[in-house]
Amino acid sequence: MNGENNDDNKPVLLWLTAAAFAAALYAIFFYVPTERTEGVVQRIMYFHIPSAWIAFFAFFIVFLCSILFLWKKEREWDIYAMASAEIGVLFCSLVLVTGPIWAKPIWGTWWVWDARLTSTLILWLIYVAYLMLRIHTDPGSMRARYAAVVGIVGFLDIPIIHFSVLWWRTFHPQPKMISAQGLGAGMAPSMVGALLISLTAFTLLYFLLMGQRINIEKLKDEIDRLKKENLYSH
Amino acid sequence: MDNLGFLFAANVFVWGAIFFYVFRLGRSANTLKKDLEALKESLHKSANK
Amino acid sequence: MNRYCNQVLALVWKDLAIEIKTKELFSSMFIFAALVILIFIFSADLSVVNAYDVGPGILWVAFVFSGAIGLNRSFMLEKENGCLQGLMLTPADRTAIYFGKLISNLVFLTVMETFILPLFMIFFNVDLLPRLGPLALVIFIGTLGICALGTLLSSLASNLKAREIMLPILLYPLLVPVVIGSVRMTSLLLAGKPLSSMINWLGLIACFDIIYIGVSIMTIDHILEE
Amino acid sequence: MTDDAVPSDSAIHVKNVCKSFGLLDALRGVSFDLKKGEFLTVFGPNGAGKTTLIKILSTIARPTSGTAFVAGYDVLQGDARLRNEIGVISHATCLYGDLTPFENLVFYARMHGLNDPPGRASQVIEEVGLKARMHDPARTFSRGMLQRLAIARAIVHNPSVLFLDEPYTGLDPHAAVILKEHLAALHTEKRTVLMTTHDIARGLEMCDKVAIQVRGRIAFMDRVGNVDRDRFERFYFETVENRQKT
Repeated sequence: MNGENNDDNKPVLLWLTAAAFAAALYAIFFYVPTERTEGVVQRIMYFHIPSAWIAFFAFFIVFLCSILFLWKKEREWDIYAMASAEIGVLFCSLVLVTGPIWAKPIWGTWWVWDARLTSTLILWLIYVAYLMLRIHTDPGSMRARYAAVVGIVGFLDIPIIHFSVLWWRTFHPQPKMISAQGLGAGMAPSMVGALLISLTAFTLLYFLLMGQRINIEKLKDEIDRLKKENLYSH
Repeated sequence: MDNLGFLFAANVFVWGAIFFYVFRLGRSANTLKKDLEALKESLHKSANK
Repeated sequence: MNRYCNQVLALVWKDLAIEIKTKELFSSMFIFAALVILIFIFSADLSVVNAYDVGPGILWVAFVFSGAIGLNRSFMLEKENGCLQGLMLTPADRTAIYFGKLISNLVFLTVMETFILPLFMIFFNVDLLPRLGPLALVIFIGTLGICALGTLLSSLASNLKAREIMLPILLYPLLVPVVIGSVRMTSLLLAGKPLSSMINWLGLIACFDIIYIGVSIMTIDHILEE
Repeated sequence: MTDDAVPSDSAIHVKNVCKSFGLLDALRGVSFDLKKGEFLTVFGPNGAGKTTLIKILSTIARPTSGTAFVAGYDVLQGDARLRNEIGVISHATCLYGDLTPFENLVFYARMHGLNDPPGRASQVIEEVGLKARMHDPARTFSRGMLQRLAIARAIVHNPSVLFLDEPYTGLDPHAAVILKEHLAALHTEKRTVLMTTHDIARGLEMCDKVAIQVRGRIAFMDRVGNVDRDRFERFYFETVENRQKT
């Protein structure tokens, strides 16, 4: 992923994302039939689940890049981890906001301490702490190393958190979209189709945002480098 | 009909947040590009002197 | 191996010697934990709610809160006069430094907890004595989890400007499984359930302990480096 | 370890060492070689990267690029054996204020894996002349006594290479004289010493070689016998002044 390559890819990726989102919006609002019991509000699902997927995927990328950074000690991986964490927190926030908006008309309350909601909230807190750590530390190799450690530690906690909150509150009704039988069980094929299109659109959006965020960080590095050259050129 | 309001609110939030983030990215990319140009120019000038 | 153990023991001995002279860590942790319990008693009226329902939660909140204070202090001690640098100049392996700090933190927290438990029994009118053995095991593996992760994160936070606030912000979300599990097990024990009925929780927290000790061994090199 | 480029009689061998912290370049290609038993003083203003150099040589910090060998061991490996060969004295005393000198030294001796920590600790305390106050908490000590204790800490494992990072900072004249005597005593034992300072008079007192480090580079290095003191002093201030103005 070097500079020129990115510039070539950008318009293609941009148009692909735009097209995927157009298709997703069409599918969500016109193609998919309204769910019988939940009504129109069920259409939130097509944003909610893809956001959750992207958040989780982004945090996984943080984990991978953190390991790669500690191993290779290359600035590149630090940039990727940081960009991914930021985007992950963005989408995790979307999940945490759309969730209650969906829950209010269906379950009658904004928030239940259901396993999935709880673990998403904790996940959000972990990665907000990760970003805060980056803000509170001066740029340099120490910040990158510390952030990488937290990126690894945070991701390894996810399965443990999952089980603990699952056993903590087992009596709540399981949200029906993702049941133990796997994604989309008990859903109409058209719904699965719309969800898949939406998932694709969100995944493309993730890569688009990543590209932009990484570019910004590299621009910053370039400016720093030039400033340094300027400083020592005399 | 009340439910439509919830769907609307969720949509407004999702798109609002995404566009806000994109807007912020675009803005900081622009300022950085400007900084970079200015810096290159000043470097060029001092090199010519 | 012998030499490694000797270095770990030297570190623990050093921390204990300082603590025995100053009693600074113990007193601050103990008073803080007692205060947490007191505040919770005022916020939850014990004549209305059942002490067996709220007690375990309050007990662990007190442990975790004062534990974070202790963890913070114990690494601040190393930063004073640049002692951490002195430690890093010795041929000791970085993991030996981690284990030394882990063990001394574990000792401090356990001592604090043994002093808090009688207080808890009196304030909440809860009889712990018949279940003391299993309860000790639960408290031990929970505290080990707090220390395993807490020692790693406090060594990291000690180099930051905002160290007092960063340690809890990093530590608490990650500690959620330990807190949930320990509170659950403690209340099950108070309800008279045998240890065998909570084997999944024990396993989960043991997993947490093992994973985080392992991760710390692998990453401590990157933290203790300038 | 079998690097042909490293002479066998060199205690410290540094080649092209660079270190950067973000925007800042602390070291920009430092190279020199120090033979066993030599005493090198590195002069330089604040921010010249002297402390960073010592941190890299004592394996506390990692160089961004370049290689360095101390007592025959590669600093990049960060080997425990290397750390057994070096002692570092800096403005940070690395001592626990609540422990007595004896306890502090026993602790460090144990960390170094010595055979008889208490015996060695009391021996070193006697060497630096702190026997009378061996069992008072270090917190109650004056700056000069703490510095002597810091010397004891640094030599408790009898290292063959000593790094002194601004050892005179914050010392009163009397303490400085005592420190100088101790340092001189340490050097005669055929130890290699690398000292950094910005104090010309103190620095020239007992070294074999002098160097000037400015903005992350060694600007000058020679045997002290080839250097005329007054001219060196003038040269130092001129170089440093010139460099700092730009």
